[in-house]
Amino acid sequence: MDMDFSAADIAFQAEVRAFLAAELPQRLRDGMNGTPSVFVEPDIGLEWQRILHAKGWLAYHWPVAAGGTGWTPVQRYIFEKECALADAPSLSVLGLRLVGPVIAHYGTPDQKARFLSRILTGEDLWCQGYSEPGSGSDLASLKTRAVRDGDRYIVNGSKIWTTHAHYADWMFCLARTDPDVKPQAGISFLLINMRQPGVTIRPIIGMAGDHEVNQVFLDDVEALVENRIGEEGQGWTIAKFLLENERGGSCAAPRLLADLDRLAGLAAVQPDGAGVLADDRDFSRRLARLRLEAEALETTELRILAELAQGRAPGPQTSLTKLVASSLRQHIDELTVECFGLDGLQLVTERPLYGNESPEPIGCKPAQLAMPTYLNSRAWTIFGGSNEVQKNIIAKTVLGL
Amino acid sequence: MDMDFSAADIAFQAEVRAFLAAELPQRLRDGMNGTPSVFVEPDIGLEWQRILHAKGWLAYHWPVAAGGTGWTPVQRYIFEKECALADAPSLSVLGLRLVGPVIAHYGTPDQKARFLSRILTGEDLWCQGYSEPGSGSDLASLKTRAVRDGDRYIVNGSKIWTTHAHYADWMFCLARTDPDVKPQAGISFLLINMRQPGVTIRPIIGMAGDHEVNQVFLDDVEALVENRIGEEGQGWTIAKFLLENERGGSCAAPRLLADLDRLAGLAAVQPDGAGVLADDRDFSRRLARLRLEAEALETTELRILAELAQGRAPGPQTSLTKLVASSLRQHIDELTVECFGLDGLQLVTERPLYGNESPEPIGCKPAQLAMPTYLNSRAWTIFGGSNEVQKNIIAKTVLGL
Amino acid sequence: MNFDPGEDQALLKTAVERFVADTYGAAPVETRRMAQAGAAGFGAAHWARLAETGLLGLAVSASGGGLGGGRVEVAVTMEAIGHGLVAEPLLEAAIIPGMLLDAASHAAQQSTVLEGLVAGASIVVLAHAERAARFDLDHVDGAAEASGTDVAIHAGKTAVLVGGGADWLIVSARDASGVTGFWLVPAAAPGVDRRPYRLADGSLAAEVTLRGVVVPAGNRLAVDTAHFTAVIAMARLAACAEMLGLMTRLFETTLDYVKTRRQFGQPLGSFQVIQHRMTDAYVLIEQARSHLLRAALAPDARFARAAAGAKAFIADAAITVAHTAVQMHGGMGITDELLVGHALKRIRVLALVFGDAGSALDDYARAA
Amino acid sequence: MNFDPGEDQALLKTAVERFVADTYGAAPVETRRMAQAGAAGFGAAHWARLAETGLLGLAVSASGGGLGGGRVEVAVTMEAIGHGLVAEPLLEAAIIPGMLLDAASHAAQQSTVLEGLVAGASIVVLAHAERAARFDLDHVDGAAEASGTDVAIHAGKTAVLVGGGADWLIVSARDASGVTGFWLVPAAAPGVDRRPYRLADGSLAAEVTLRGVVVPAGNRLAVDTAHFTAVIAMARLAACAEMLGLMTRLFETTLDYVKTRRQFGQPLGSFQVIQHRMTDAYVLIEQARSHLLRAALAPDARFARAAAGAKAFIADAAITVAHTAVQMHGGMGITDELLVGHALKRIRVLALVFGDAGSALDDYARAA
Repeated sequence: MDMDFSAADIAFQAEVRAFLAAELPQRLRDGMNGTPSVFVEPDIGLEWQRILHAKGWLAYHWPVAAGGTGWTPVQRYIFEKECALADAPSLSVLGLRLVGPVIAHYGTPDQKARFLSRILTGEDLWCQGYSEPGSGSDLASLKTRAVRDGDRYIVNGSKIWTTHAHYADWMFCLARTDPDVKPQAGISFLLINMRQPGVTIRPIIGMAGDHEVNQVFLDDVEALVENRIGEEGQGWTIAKFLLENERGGSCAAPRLLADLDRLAGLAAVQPDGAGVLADDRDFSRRLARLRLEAEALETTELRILAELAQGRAPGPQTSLTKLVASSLRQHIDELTVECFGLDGLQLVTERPLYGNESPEPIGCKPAQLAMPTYLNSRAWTIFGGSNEVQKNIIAKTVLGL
Repeated sequence: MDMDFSAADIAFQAEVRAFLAAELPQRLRDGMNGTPSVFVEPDIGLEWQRILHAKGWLAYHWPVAAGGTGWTPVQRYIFEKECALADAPSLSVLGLRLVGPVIAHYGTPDQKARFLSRILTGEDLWCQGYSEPGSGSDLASLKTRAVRDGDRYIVNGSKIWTTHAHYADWMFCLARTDPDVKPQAGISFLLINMRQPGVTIRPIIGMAGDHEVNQVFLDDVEALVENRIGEEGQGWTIAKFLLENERGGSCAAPRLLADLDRLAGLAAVQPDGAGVLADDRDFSRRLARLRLEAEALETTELRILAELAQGRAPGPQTSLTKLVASSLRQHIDELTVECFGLDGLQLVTERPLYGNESPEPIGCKPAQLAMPTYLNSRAWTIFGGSNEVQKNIIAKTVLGL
Repeated sequence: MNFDPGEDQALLKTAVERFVADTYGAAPVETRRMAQAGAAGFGAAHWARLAETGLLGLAVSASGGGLGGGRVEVAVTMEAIGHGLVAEPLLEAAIIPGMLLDAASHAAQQSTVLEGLVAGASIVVLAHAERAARFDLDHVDGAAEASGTDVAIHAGKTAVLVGGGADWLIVSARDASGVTGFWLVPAAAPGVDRRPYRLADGSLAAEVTLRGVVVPAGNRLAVDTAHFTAVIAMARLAACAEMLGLMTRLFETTLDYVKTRRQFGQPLGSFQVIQHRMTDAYVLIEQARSHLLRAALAPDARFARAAAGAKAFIADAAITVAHTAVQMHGGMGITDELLVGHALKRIRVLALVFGDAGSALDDYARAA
Repeated sequence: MNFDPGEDQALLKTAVERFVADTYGAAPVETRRMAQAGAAGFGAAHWARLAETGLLGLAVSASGGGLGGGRVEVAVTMEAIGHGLVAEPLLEAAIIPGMLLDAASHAAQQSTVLEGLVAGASIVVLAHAERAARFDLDHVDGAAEASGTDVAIHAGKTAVLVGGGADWLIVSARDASGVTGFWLVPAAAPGVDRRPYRLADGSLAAEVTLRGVVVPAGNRLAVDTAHFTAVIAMARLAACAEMLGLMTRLFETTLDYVKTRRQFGQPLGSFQVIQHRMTDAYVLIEQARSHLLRAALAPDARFARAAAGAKAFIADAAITVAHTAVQMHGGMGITDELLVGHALKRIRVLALVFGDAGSALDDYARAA
């Protein structure tokens, strides 16, 4: 048994580190650290995407034929870990991780040619049309209708929790093309141009004032048949492919551990009576407990990685890492608010909080970020399958209950 | 609004205190404090019962006509609180609180004459035959059969979790007298003499080595028809009466608060490096949190008492106090184990732990009691309706879910 | 022993509830948003109406021109204010400064300011917290230097609640003997540097730096340590009551939501895990109410300790209930559109001011 | 990176599991009870068999006559021991004294004692804890006074694990320079006052008072602070592994129970609250396993800290899982008839020795 990377992997790690040291601008690191919400804004995200694309490291989840890197699971993990430690902006999952692999796998040659490279260049930004008001993650109850009309579909319905719809050029959308078959069978996977009449975007503002998600109304919107992925009625299958593709190795712990280091550093300079907060035994024990949870998660992620590296399926352990990482994220963000005492109560709604024109903090910059980060992180245990749903999955698939 | 007792109640409180100071022997107080399990042994319990009976304060849950005190709910609460604070032995609920009121309410004059006074004198000890192996608290699935044979029933079956069956002269027992009607309708409430052939008692030893509960096998056991309470088939109704009678005001907090005081005193003399454990901020905060929970419970109990005093029904708040008191009991007993450090690990199985012949402790007497008390207190969230069942009740009856 | 409100208390409750119904009743979130867009961070018209009903003088003695409400009255009022999601700072700009000025109302100017406060004409707030103090309410580095019949105050105050739009500040500082005193300072006085900022609950706080601000020595309030302790205890009680109102509202709205919202073909509330989580919240709220009553009805000598205990318990309980409400509401819970998020944010502020749960717990434990 | 046991480790695991299956397999609770009724508080025949398989020398170097097992071997073995509910004190009477004696095996007598230990002929245990120390492993008040070629030891030791039936004690005391040393003391030596008592797990510990017990100066082991720290780290790792085995066993037996036991007409395991509680236990166990692996595979320089962290995490997790198992089993869970209660009691002991969760957490935090 060992927990060590191979020599080749260590060399790869060094290569990634050197690349990040040389090519990741401080401005982007500051942008990442100055973003209290889950997704970075395109001004930051796209610049980082261009740098990675130039290096050929952008589409590392894609097949090699489609421009992927051919990395092993361990290399992917190393890349993500080093990016997290270097405060690299998070990459938009919508085009790169979700629809890209779908088009690469199910798309026609023409579709691949038209869409894939524009994802990599950032010319096209994507959003996801899955959730609907009232349906949550229950896809079988999907209500959006697409009616065939010659070489196009006329789509009517509404999608919700649509991340960055206000920036998106395209939506990949599940719509019901046949209402008369059983619920899962009548769904198709359509690509919809967002820049057309009938698409209305209503911003949904988060508790901290951030605008990340939207409700999207589709009123007699056109989707060309040539922009349908796969066959009519194949949407359910493709949706499952996409979800499974979203899984695989998890790499949440490195960022969580880095945030805990940061928090320990901040506690060491927070005044607390005659001393500093870090001397408070209650605080330091709580911090240590979170660190223990994060270290266990790191090892759990490595155990899953070792399974993947041996070609075994990671299985529902991804529900476990999602569950642990989400709760941990929230507990860290809560303790961070507490760290700053009364300064932790400030909440500015101006954005962005990085760059020269960002508002002056009360106390220090991290204090300004604490409350919005905490408020936004309540989303972690809700989206992408709530904690309750993850536990249902584990109980059913792992425990057989 | 006020939280004060009336002048009359304060006078009553003084009377109770004076009585306890004068009449409750130290030996019984030591016996109570030296008992790590839920019920005290008869040697302690019966002596206290005789003292109370002599004073006329024993049957305070019974109607005045049957020998009750006629106390108001507030007086009952005051009596129980003062007894708890004085370390009075707990009274056996089986005869006094459970079957006594049933006989007083449903019994024939002959039954009352034969049974009630012997409960008060302690000549008869009782046990309860409700739970059965495999049925838990699900009374409708009761399997014990009683077949009529002239002026008697022949009873066959098995009862479990029978507290103090090994001391009992009588069992009040639910048995199925008619298997052909719907499950609740065919049950009767029978009094069974435990001193007869066919009654076999198998001790069930608890984790700490205590013998409190038993499994009781009834093989062709005789129950006289004249010892049936109520009509044949009325058992379900009587069982409900008994359960409701068991409810009413709760008085758990005074003892919990007294135990927390004791724990604080012990922590103040436990060595911990250069100082004492009470100086440890983590420990003292945990202790303070338990105290806050117990103080809230005390007020919650007083709020229920105020409802009762005004003749309103206490409602399902009794589920709430059961839930809070049980968890609190366990947390206090856990913290008490921790208080003693390594001394808290000792576990003697000899009994009793009071009196001249009790085993010498390692460290101090409270350290010796800590582990068995903790182990036994795991029962609090299980018996009398588990925490899960209490939450189901609240969700259904209070929240309407 | 009686936990029902008395006749006057019931009337007071009705009056506050009428205010809430008339103002925040129909659209609490929108009303709150609009009120907070005002210059002082709350609704001027609402404030005027509170003045009319006399509520700004709730904790001011009758001789001081107020209602002379005690602990129970404060608790009853603030619970209704919390339940209504009211943005107007009754705690920060009426109860606390009212009690501080009331004690000192022998001085003419202070009486005038108190009259203005009760009438809704002046906004007066306490400027006490300093960054280095963290949650230690006794820690004051600000200094007041005597200079003839004046004093010159040097102090750096943070998280001055409702300080963004205040007319008057009550500033704590140490006098020449090292004793902490409280001085009434016009917010517009030379040397007062005020930087307004928003707190999580949308209110307009301020950082205030006083660089040798000169006020007459007579501006010192007749507030000693014991009186300040009593004011803090009352502030804690009021914060607890407001949190209890918020928790109750969160619970009601969430219970309603899980009963009507369906998922996987059945109401959310039919899932046992949801049922138990709602039950946990119910238990916390009942226990929180008991603590509030305990503090409100405690003998005077035990009030400060009971208020510290209530604050420690209710701050944690309220955050837990708010997190439950957010989680149960799913995606909608994390938006700014429902009252859920607004209640969470207000609770976050109330939980931390006048000592966070941990420091209140230490106060409570020390006083044992 | 590879978390599968290597070939030798797999063989070791198989050997331990065979021992468990042959001894405790059919009736673990009864076997445990009978074993603990033995004079030393565990089964002499089992101990002899463990000696035959070489397992008593698990952590002793090959040159010392042992298997030369490292951290992974200790973890693999102890997890299986825990899973089997084995009463024999491999941790207390083999791993710890083995490592302490191994370092010192240059001295002839000590070699003999070590041989006896590995052969199962002598029971040797560490007598280190003192009441005043609480969980501070550095706190030693015992004193060793030089007197010619002998030393006289004065010390009061408590919770000497497996001390009730030990032949030899390794006693810590401070020498004339105040340095903590370890001396090999025959349990039967004059001046050794030993009071055996049972711990929660049924094992036979002892309070030991040494009143001027004279042993040759050469009985001092070559164990310095660094080596003792390493032994404690290994003891913590072994305790963690045993707890993980116990947790796993508790989980398996409880999962089986909730699948088969019916209440209100359906299997317990069909209730969502039970499902989620079992899921919580599953997550804790997986995270605990990760901590064990992390400590077992950490670089040497980080081992002590990782072991402290693992102990802090796993002690709490194991108690939580055990409480879950008791609660899920209902009435049966609180009896002495099922393995559930026995596992809880052993976990209680393991969680507390060599530093409780809190003190291990402090060790971990300090070493950051």
